[in-house]
Amino acid sequence: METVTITMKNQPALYLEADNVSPDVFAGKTAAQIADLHVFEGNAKGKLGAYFDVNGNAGATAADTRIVVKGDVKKVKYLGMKMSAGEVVVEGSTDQYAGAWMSGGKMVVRGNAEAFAATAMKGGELVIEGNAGNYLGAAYRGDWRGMSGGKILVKGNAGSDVGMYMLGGEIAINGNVDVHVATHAEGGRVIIKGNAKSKIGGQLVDGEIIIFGSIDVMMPGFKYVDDKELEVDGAKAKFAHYIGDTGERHKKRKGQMIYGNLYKKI
Amino acid sequence: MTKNITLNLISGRSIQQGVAIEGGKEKPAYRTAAGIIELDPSDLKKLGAWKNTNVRVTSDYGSVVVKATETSQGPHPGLGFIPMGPWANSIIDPNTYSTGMPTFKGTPVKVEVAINEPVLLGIELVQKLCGVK
Amino acid sequence: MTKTVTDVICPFCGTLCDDVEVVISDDGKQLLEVYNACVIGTEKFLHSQSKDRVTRPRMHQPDGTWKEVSYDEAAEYTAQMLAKAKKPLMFGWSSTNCEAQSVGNEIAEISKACCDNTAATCHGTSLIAIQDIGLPSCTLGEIKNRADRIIFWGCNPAHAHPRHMSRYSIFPRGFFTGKGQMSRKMIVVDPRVTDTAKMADIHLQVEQGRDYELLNALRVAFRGEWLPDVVAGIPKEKIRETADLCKSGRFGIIFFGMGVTQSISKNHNIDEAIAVTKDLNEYTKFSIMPMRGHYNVTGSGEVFAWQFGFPYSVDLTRGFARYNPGDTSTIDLLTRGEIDAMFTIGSDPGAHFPISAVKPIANMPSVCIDPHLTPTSGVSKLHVPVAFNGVECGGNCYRMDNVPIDCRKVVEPPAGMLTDEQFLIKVRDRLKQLKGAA
Amino acid sequence: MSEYLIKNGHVFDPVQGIKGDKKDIAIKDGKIVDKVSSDAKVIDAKGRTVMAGAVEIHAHIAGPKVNMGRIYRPEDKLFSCTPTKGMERMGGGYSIPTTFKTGYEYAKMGYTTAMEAAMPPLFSRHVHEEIRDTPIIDEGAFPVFGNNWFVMEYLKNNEIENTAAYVAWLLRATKGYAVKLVNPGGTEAWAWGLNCLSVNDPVPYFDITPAEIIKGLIEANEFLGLPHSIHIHPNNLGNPGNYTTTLDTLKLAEGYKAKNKFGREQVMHLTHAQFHSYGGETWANFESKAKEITDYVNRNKNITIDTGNVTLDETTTMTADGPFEHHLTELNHLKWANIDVELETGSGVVPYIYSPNISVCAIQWAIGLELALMTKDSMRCFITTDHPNAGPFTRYPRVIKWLMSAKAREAQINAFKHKDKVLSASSIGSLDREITLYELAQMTRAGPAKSLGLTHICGGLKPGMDADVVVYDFNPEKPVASPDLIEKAFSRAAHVFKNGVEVVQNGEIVSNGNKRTLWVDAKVKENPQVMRDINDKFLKFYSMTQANYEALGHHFIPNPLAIEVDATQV
Repeated sequence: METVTITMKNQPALYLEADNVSPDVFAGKTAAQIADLHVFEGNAKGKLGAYFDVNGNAGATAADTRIVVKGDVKKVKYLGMKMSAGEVVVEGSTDQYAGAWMSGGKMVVRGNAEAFAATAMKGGELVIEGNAGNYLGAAYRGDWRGMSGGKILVKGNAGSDVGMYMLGGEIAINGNVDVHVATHAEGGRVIIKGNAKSKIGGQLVDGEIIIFGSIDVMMPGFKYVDDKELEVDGAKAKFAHYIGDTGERHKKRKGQMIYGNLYKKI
Repeated sequence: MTKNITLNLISGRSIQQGVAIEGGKEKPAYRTAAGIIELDPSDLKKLGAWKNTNVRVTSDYGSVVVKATETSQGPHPGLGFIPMGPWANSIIDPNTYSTGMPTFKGTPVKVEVAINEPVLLGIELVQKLCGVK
Repeated sequence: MTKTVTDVICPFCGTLCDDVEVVISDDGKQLLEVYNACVIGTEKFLHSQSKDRVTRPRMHQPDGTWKEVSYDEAAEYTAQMLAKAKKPLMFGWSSTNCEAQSVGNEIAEISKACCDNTAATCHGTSLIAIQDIGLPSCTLGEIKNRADRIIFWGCNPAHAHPRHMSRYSIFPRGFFTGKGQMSRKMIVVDPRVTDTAKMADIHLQVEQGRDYELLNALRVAFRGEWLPDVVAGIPKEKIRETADLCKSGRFGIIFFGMGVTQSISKNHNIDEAIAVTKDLNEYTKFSIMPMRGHYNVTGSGEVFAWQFGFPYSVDLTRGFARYNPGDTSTIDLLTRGEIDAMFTIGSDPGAHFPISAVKPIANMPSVCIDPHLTPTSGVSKLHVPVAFNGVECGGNCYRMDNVPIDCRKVVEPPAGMLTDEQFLIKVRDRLKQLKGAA
Repeated sequence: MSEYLIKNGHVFDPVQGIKGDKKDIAIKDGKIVDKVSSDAKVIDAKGRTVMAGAVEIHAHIAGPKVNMGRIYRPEDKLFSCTPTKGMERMGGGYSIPTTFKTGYEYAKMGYTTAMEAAMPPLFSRHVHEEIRDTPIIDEGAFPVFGNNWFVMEYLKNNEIENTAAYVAWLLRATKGYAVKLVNPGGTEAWAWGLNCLSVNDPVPYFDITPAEIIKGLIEANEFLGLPHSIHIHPNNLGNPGNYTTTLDTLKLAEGYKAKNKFGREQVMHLTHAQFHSYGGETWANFESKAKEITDYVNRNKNITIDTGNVTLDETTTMTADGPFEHHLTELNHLKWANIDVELETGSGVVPYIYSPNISVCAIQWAIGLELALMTKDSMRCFITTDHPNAGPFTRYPRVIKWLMSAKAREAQINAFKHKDKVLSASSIGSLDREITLYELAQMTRAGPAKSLGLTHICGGLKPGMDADVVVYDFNPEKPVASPDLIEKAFSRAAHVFKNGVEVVQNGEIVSNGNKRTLWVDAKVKENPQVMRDINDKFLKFYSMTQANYEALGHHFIPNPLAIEVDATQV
């Protein structure tokens, strides 16, 4: 696997849109060709090389291309957007749309990632070692087809609207989450090791939410059914099992109503 | 130390505020209509303030002096209402939760009596906070 | 001799009353009296006549004084500002007509700007919800003629839309509602006992910030499922009673306002309210409608939508249209420090944005196009006063139910003053020269 | 104005009966002429196909429900927005393109006239604002009458002359073009959450039936002698077994003869027939009844139809058929918008995905093509997708490919997941007819123009007609190597002239033209009673004053073309 290292040298005055920073675009390009790719600062079209030092050539395909992003990229958007394979490692924190619409490969953000990370993710893996912003792994506005596959791990906290319209895949958050988790979800699994605030699982059609910490206010549409023992990444624990959203529509299987499930650690 | 109470602050339209903005935001009438906080009588009592005394309202996001009035749309103990405008917007929670919409309603605030502090005019207040003459 | 102009449209709120009568002087220069309008609308018409009105563009000087400039100089500054900026924001549009909005969109397209309207701070979150689950709605005449269940959720028409209840929703006697108010049940949901709530058959004094839970509880009640004893401060019996009252109507409507769009959960509150409406259509006929505030904020959304494809929060900086509130929305653009020039028209962010979103405006090139003196004009580099839309010039605008009504010009603006559209055309033509656009 | 001479093209013009002969077409001052001077600009059309500009008879491209579609579907535009480009403004949207993109896309395919299929009268200002912002193509809009309180109250007592007077007033007030009916009576019923599923279901309160509304409006339409006939979307759209409702509707036209000065022969236009030609009782035994429908149409000369072809895309359904859209959202659970309009009509919007892997969608695809292939007289069957309901209009080239090539149809059938079900539930597999270029010109030019009463203006290349001319990169003398070349050729015209102005060159926009708004100005005898009734309804029931309702100033319609009819002598 070939590694391309890009290092921020000239900070943008505003924000930088670097949707070209993805293994799919870099694949088959030399450092010089990569430096020549365009980026946008507002409506000003510039070259990647004008903002970043570029070292190393990309592999022949996305799959054998690894991108390391160094320096302060807190004001850089769209890193790893639409990547389908290969690897992106952001050594610091980054702005919105990290790994948005990604379908494969692996992206690691060592710091924080702002809102809309992994929007409508289809596959692959996103790891955020710091905190994630709002709308992590959520659908794009108006779309009922949210995250459908892949895995997201956040080692810190996450903002509001995690996994909105989620259809599949898994989101694991080691810290706490803000309001609204898995709203409108119709599949997939969200694991929260820390605490949740409120509005959890609103309008949930199907899918699974597992919470180890506390919930400030439970949605009225969630009904306690029983206690269940679950095994979550290796560790067994006892959970209070709720079904919901009982106010929402649900599919039927063999005349049986299929609800979404919420598990809260006892 | 002065007595203070904590409230949940909401801002919004009032017909007096509506009339005043059309009458001119540079005018004192605008301050009279929107440079106020409507409190429940019980909260006025807790604060130990007469109606129509100036109070300082402080949140995590700022601090502003307005006139405390007794609400005509109560009871709403624990809830303070400042009509939409520069006074409310000096202290409301700007968090949009990435929806574009600030949290104009539902900001925890501290209210304390500030008899000797003036309530600024609307334009004056914004210019001062922005550091422009 | 005076003249009376009838069928005048009031350019204050989204109710867009079109039965106003205005008495003007013989020479058509002075507006003397206003009939049928509410107290706010009347003030709007009369204030246009105030003597101390600013009638020429002014540049803000460092010492706080203002230097009068010509409209051409103002257009030059504006065009230069937009041409130079990497990410200009063109905000407002709600107090101007669709014709001016169209010219503005051309300017935004040429200068690759972000453009947004006041939905940013009123019903933007409603639009997000509508994009998520739709909007079963109707025109206001349908309410007048058919509705027997009226819900005001987080809105206070008695103060914000003073003639709404008398023209459309509560009092009028319509085709199937001959008894007027007697043929209707009124439900108000508000954390305060508002002047609207005082008139209601049922007032749910919801715990502020828990509308989402209460709406969800109604849906649970429709399906007869288990409910906690108390939700959002409302006992479950009261919730079930309200649910049954909604179901038992022939034609119901939910009007909602800032109480839900600006409280926590925002778009989700509306989303759930629309779901409530959709559910009720399995039992009876129900509609839902946002109480749009500015008189033509709706029109701005319509024009944005047919020209760019999105109703607000449009980002044209890449040369094509993009949309995603949270990224392309005005408050976030300002507080995140994304933009480098501010163009404001037909609105007052200075008064109505959180102060942290106003401060950046004071520190960048900025133009404020507004007939009034406002906090925005007070912190902008250039203030361009213009004729009052709907009073001194006509033009199309859209009511809260998206019904288009062509506003009327009732009096002449002060001599030499331009309308929004006229000034924007100057800016556009100059900008085309600067950008060498076709 | 400049002169053009389009030389040596293979001309297809049903109006003059020209079937591909090598012919020159001369253009002068916006019109087709016999000859031009020597300094005319010459366009070499050798080995290419030349036709009149195409005429769209039914599409939802402007107005409140279309814009609701744009507003509530940002995902329809994601990654598809296009930048400013020379003449072209920014564009965006796949199933509901922006107004600019709409005009450009039609023009690039060689369409020069289009009809907005459903204008809610109360929203006419909105419709006209969007039409104004749709470049190049001439447009008209059909106000909806089928659920209008005035119409139902007059027709309850069979007052044809009053109905006609009201129709004339509304056409003038809204600058409308024709009399449109959508689910007659059913949308009024929907205001109470009900529907009319047959032509004999009574309309709640108004005690009238859809059948009476339809017959009455046919009579009013012919009383006025309007250019177009009534244009109907029947009751019971989109339901298995609905073909009987469709036949009942068509039969209502029996015995009526067209009365007009425009050469129009039909008294009823059945729109998006595909949605109305369904057999079976449930979605499980859903099947095609295209044969039953076309058999009837072939026998009855006073009917024209358009197809409503399903294009197998993700799209956005939108119709004044409010109850249908509610029914649809109950089926697919996708976001539902509804707009009931006081005293007049309603509408709904719901996204829909026509998946080739779902047998019903595939059978719908087959039905649309069957209708076109089974109708004998191509002058009475027109190609539409009921844009955007069965698919976006930008798919016309693909529909044309399917119609012109049995091979292309076979390839699609083989690609279906439930191929056998499609073949057993329809007769698409046994149809070997391939539409000729001449028939295509009938179905997309001469036919719709005649049905709309526009034969004197567009749809043909006869000297004196507007110079709407298209040159396609398609050689009728060469065998088609691959069906996809048909789709390619009709996607982007080599040259398009609108009123004598070259607007498209090699598939690119070179001029924004000089678009016109078509409307019908019908003069009738003074009718004080109808004026009183109108006045009364505005005072009591409308939410808007009559003066503001009637205000539709020049700024909405900068370039009108009024088609005049005089019914004062009837």
